[in-house]
Amino acid sequence: MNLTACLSLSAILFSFGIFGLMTRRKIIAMLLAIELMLNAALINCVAFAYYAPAGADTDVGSILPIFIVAITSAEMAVALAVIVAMYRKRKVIDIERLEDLHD
Amino acid sequence: MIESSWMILLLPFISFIGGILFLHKQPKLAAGFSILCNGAAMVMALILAVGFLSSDDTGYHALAHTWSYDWFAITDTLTVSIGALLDPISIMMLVVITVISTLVHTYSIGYMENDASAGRFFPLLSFFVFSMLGLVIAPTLVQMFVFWELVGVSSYMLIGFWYHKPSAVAASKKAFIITRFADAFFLTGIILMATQFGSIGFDAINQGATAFSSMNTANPSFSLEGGAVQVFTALAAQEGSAGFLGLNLLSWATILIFIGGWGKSAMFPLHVWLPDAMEGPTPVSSIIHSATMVVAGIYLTARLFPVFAVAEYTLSVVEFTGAITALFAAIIACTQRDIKRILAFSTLSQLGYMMFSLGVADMEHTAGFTASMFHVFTHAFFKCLLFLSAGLIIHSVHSNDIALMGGLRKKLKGTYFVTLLAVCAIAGVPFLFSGFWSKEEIIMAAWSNGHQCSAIIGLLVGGLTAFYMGRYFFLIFHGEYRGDAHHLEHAHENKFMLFPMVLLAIPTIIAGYPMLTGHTFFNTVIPQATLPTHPDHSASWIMPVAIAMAIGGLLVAWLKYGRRAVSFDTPSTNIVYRCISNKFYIDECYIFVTKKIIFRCVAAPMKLCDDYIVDGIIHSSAAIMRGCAAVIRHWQNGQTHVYLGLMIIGLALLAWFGGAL
Amino acid sequence: MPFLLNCTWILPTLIALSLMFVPKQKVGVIRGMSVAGVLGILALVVSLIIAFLAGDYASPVGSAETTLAFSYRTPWFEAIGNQFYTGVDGFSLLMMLMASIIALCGVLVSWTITDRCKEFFILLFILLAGTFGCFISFDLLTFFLFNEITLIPTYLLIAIFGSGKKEFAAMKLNLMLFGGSALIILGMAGTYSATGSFDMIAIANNQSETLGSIAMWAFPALFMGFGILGSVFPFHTWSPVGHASAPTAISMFLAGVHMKLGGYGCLRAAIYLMPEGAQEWMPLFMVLATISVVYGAFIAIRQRDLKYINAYASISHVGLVTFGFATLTAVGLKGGVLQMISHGFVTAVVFALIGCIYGRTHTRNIDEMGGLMKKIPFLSVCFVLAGFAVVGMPGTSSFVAELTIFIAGFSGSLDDTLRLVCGALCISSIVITAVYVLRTVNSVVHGPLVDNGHEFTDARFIEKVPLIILLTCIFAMGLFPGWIIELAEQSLTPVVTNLGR
Amino acid sequence: MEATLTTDILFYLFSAAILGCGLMAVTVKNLLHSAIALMGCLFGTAGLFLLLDHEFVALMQILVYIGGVVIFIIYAVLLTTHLGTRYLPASTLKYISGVTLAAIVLGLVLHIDPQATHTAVNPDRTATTIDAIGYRLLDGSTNGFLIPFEVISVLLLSAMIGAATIAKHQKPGATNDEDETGGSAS
Repeated sequence: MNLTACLSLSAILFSFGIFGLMTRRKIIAMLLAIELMLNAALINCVAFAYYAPAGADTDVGSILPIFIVAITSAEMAVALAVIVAMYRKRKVIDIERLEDLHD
Repeated sequence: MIESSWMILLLPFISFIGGILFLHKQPKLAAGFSILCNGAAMVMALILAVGFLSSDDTGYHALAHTWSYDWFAITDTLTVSIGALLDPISIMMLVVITVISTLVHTYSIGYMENDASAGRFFPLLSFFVFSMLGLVIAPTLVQMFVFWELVGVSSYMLIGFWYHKPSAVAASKKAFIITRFADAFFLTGIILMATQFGSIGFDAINQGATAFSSMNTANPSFSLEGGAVQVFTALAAQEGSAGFLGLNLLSWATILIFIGGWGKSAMFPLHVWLPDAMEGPTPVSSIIHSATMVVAGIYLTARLFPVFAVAEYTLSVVEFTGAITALFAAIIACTQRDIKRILAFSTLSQLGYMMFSLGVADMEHTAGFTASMFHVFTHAFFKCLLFLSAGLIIHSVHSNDIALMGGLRKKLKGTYFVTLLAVCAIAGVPFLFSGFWSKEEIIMAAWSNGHQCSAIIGLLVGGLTAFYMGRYFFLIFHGEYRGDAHHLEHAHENKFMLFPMVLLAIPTIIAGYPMLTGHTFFNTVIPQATLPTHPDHSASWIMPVAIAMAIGGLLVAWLKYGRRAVSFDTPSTNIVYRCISNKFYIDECYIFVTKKIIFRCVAAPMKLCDDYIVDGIIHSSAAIMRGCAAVIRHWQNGQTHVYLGLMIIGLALLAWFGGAL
Repeated sequence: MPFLLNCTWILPTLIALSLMFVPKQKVGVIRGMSVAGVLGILALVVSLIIAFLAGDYASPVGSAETTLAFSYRTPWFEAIGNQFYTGVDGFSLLMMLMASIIALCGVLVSWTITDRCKEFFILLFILLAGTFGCFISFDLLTFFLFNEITLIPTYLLIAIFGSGKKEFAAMKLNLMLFGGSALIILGMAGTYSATGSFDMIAIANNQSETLGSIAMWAFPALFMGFGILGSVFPFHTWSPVGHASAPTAISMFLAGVHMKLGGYGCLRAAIYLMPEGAQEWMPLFMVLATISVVYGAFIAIRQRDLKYINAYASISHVGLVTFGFATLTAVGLKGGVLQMISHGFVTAVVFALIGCIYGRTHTRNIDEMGGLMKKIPFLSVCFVLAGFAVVGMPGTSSFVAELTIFIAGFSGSLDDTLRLVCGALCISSIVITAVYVLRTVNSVVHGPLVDNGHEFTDARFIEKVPLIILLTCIFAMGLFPGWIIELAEQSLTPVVTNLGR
Repeated sequence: MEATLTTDILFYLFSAAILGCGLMAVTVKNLLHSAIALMGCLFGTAGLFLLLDHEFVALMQILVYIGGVVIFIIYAVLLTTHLGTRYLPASTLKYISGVTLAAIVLGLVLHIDPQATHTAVNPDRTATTIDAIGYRLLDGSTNGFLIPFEVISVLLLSAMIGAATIAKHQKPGATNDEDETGGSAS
């Protein structure tokens, strides 16, 4: 176990997230992939804090995840509300059919 | 009188402006006013001529440059000015032009009496006269070019006078464009002369050239002044230089200038406008063919004779052009049926005489020059007379076709008589008529200066001239009438028309006699030159041969056309005859070149190039923009995945270029 | 006096502003104000010329510095050291005189406009303000700014009041001219980077090597930028479609004055400021100019639409201006200036006549016309006279200008083969010009009368006035060009001196 | 935690779990299954955090992430009836581009990683205490996080209100969801 291994782990997880993001058509599934990517970021934060050189502010390794999780929660709340509302309204969950952005 | 010579120029102009602005609705007043102005100008010109002939000092500097107005400055040393250069040849032309214009104006009263737009005719005719007068008194090349162009404009308006007739309009356009084509060369020549030889003044150019030529022979050192020094220096610098395409600069400049005269004087192959110009009213034809326009080219060549003579080749070009035209036009004239076209080709042929006569002269043997000017003088009167009589005939029988005439001598007695005189003059019937003397002089000059070929062509053309003029005359006046009898009943001789013709008959006869008394044309154009040498009469066989040709030609014509009635029912199918009567298909060649080559193969591709290539590139640059935009727009299709992918690519690129690696 | 000079652009602006407050139904008031306005401008320009001639403002011979009359400067955009710098020399005054006369005629020609009359005149006056501003600016940035101001009303005037493919034409015209502006900015940036100034006279006096080397690319940018405005081949294609779609008065002003801003800029901003660049690049522009001359004339032969014919004729004749400049001789520059003025009048009168004739025949296709001389003799005679002016007959202004330019093509040593060939081709264009002019004149005013020709009526008084004014100008300049040539020559002395440095 | 063979083994176990569950989360057809796989993945991560001496983060991961966010995702899946059942297959192009982009990013990141200069664990390091976190969060001085903390709080509040407003349009019952979201976030 070392920093490189941790970072490689997070990189692979992140690329899984990207893969999921690109291949999923349901919005919730895409959100799920985003969660994976955020998770990868968290791993990075913690790993850097753990392998920090002497004199570095390692508290940040704990505080930054707090913010990340908080922001994620906020984002999830809004996103899921939007998804539910949209589903109720349009009965569509396929992202490929939600093309209204281009107009 | 000399000081007020500008009045001669001004009077026809007043006639033009006054007529066109105030009198165009009153033809009678306009006619009277024009005749008044032109008559006054004629009187002044005659006084000037008499004063000149009677003065002791008939040399070059006596009359030159009586007045001048600086028009505009081009460089510090080159100023375009308008002025008058009065010397024997310009005075001679002034007399010829004003006399003929006055008579033609008078004639036009009769000719245009039933024409609604006669009020426009007289002012325009006066403008034509004004332009030609300005041309002949020009002291500089640029002034000559200016009036040269005005002659073109006025001929355009007069040839196309009946503007509702498409053929007239086409003829006027043709005349203008062909002469304009030649003028482009003329202008280039003038510019070369102005910029490379430093002068546009005739005196300066001719003095410089004369001095240069005598430096080359035995007689050096003249006192030159002003622009002549520059010309002389430039000529000396040119000496021996190979120039461009083997011709030195002077030859280029002079040949280019000569091309201007080539077009205006309708030398082969730029002659095609002249027969078509017959679409204009007959008085216009008569004035174009006798005193104005076509002699402008001859006059230009004569004006610049010394410098042409100095240049290599130029005079050879002049001679060659003239001889070809003389022969060519005479051959065509034998086959034509249109009364005015026969006369037009005869003019071409006579112009050819004048031109090659200039070409056979040189600075030592000046007889050709004298003869040419002499022929200009005599030809003006009898050619004018021929046209006026042709106009009267057309007016009487309402046809241009000599096939529909015949036997008119009974009805038009006066016309018959004066036409006979004119035909004798142009055919060169000996001793009594002016044309004989001048033509004789030309052939003699050519032979004695060693241009035997031209002299023989001259003799041959003399015979042809006699033949086709005889044919013309006998077909019109002898035999039986072949046209619509209805017209013949009303045929009569209008007194306004007959009167000038009778007057013109006088110079037709006597104009040849100055030759016998000696004249001073030449020594005035070439300053301080040797006195004119009369042709040596060693070749005394020429005169009998010329007489024999003339008489023979008339005799053949009489035998073929005069003695018995002629049938025109079956046009000859002989291929040579057809070729000749179609004027060697030169017009067709022109149409081919202009329509097929220039319009279709030059202008049309250029338009296509403009529409599709130049404009196409501009448009396609816009289209490329639009295409790029469409592609980029296509990515913005609302598909979240596409946005995401692009975003990731963008982030990756940012990381790549952002210094991370 | 400096204030009066600046009034030449302030006055049109004020008129445009005050026209905004006139109710649009009061067409008479609008027309009256417009005519009064252009007359006022004309009076202003004439008084300036009189004051100029009275004063001693000629640049001394051999001086490289233009002596400006009525100059005025005030700091502006101080951050980049820019000034609002105006003044005039003889050349600008001549252009202003021509512009104001054509503007007067343009307003008179627009007399019949009733639809959105108010907007038309407001835009026209903004166009005038921009044009006059250009002619009096001696600061590159100010010059450029005024030049841009002219483009906006041009677009609107064509797109709103034009005919045919008017939106397309307006867009094409403006896009290409904006392209030119981009090049001009590039050139300006070059000179600014070399000299740190926009002051034209200061730049012209700057002989530093930096400017000399920057001129190698800044000169073609500036020259071509203005050349697009002057419709130099191959960037001429905006002009036929633009002129053809514009309303009569705007065609007159565009071809007569606006296109001349191109030539003006080429001379004033390109050749004068960077003579080293000019020496280097002029062979190219001479070739382009010659192509314009011959090419425009040949294409005019093939056109059928009167406005297209005249537009291509304009390309051909404005090409002669560029050719004159490209010879880089005193005679050539003078000839170019004369041709600019002359062509302004000639093309304006032709466009005015086309407008009048179109108002009667309702077609501009020459095949559908004929015999107009019989029914509308006044217009037809004017048409013939204008035709002769296009051909360059002696007595018209074109002759004076063209002769001077042609002489420039052959003056001096004849070693430069390129110049000789180009000069000869330019001279040959007079024949082609004769062909298309006569073809047009013959098929419009001569020949048999067209079927619907019997109800045509000849010109009314208000139509005659501008035609007579313009024809008078053409013939006056052709017969008495002396003072014009003198003014042009004086003001070109510094340019010529600069070229020889 | 000391780097021993045990920790290495644990690390690779956790890694295998994380990656395996992560891959499942993005590939399985049933959305409910992927949510559960995500949960597993997050559990694995929490374990990794414990291994890396970040107990507080691990705890937060389990409480907030798994207990709140993922549960809520499952709720949303169940609420919208079609979500869980019907599978929407992506096109081949999408798979190709997904793999490509993932590979690009992976390659890029792995290319950067080896350049991390400092890979040894600092021997003097001490695990961060919750007290320290609390003090740092409420510290208004230069090193404190008071301002971000406040901003995040406001953001959460506004997100809650916003989510409630968006979802409320249709049915009054939707407010319940928002309450839960808000609860889990705090």
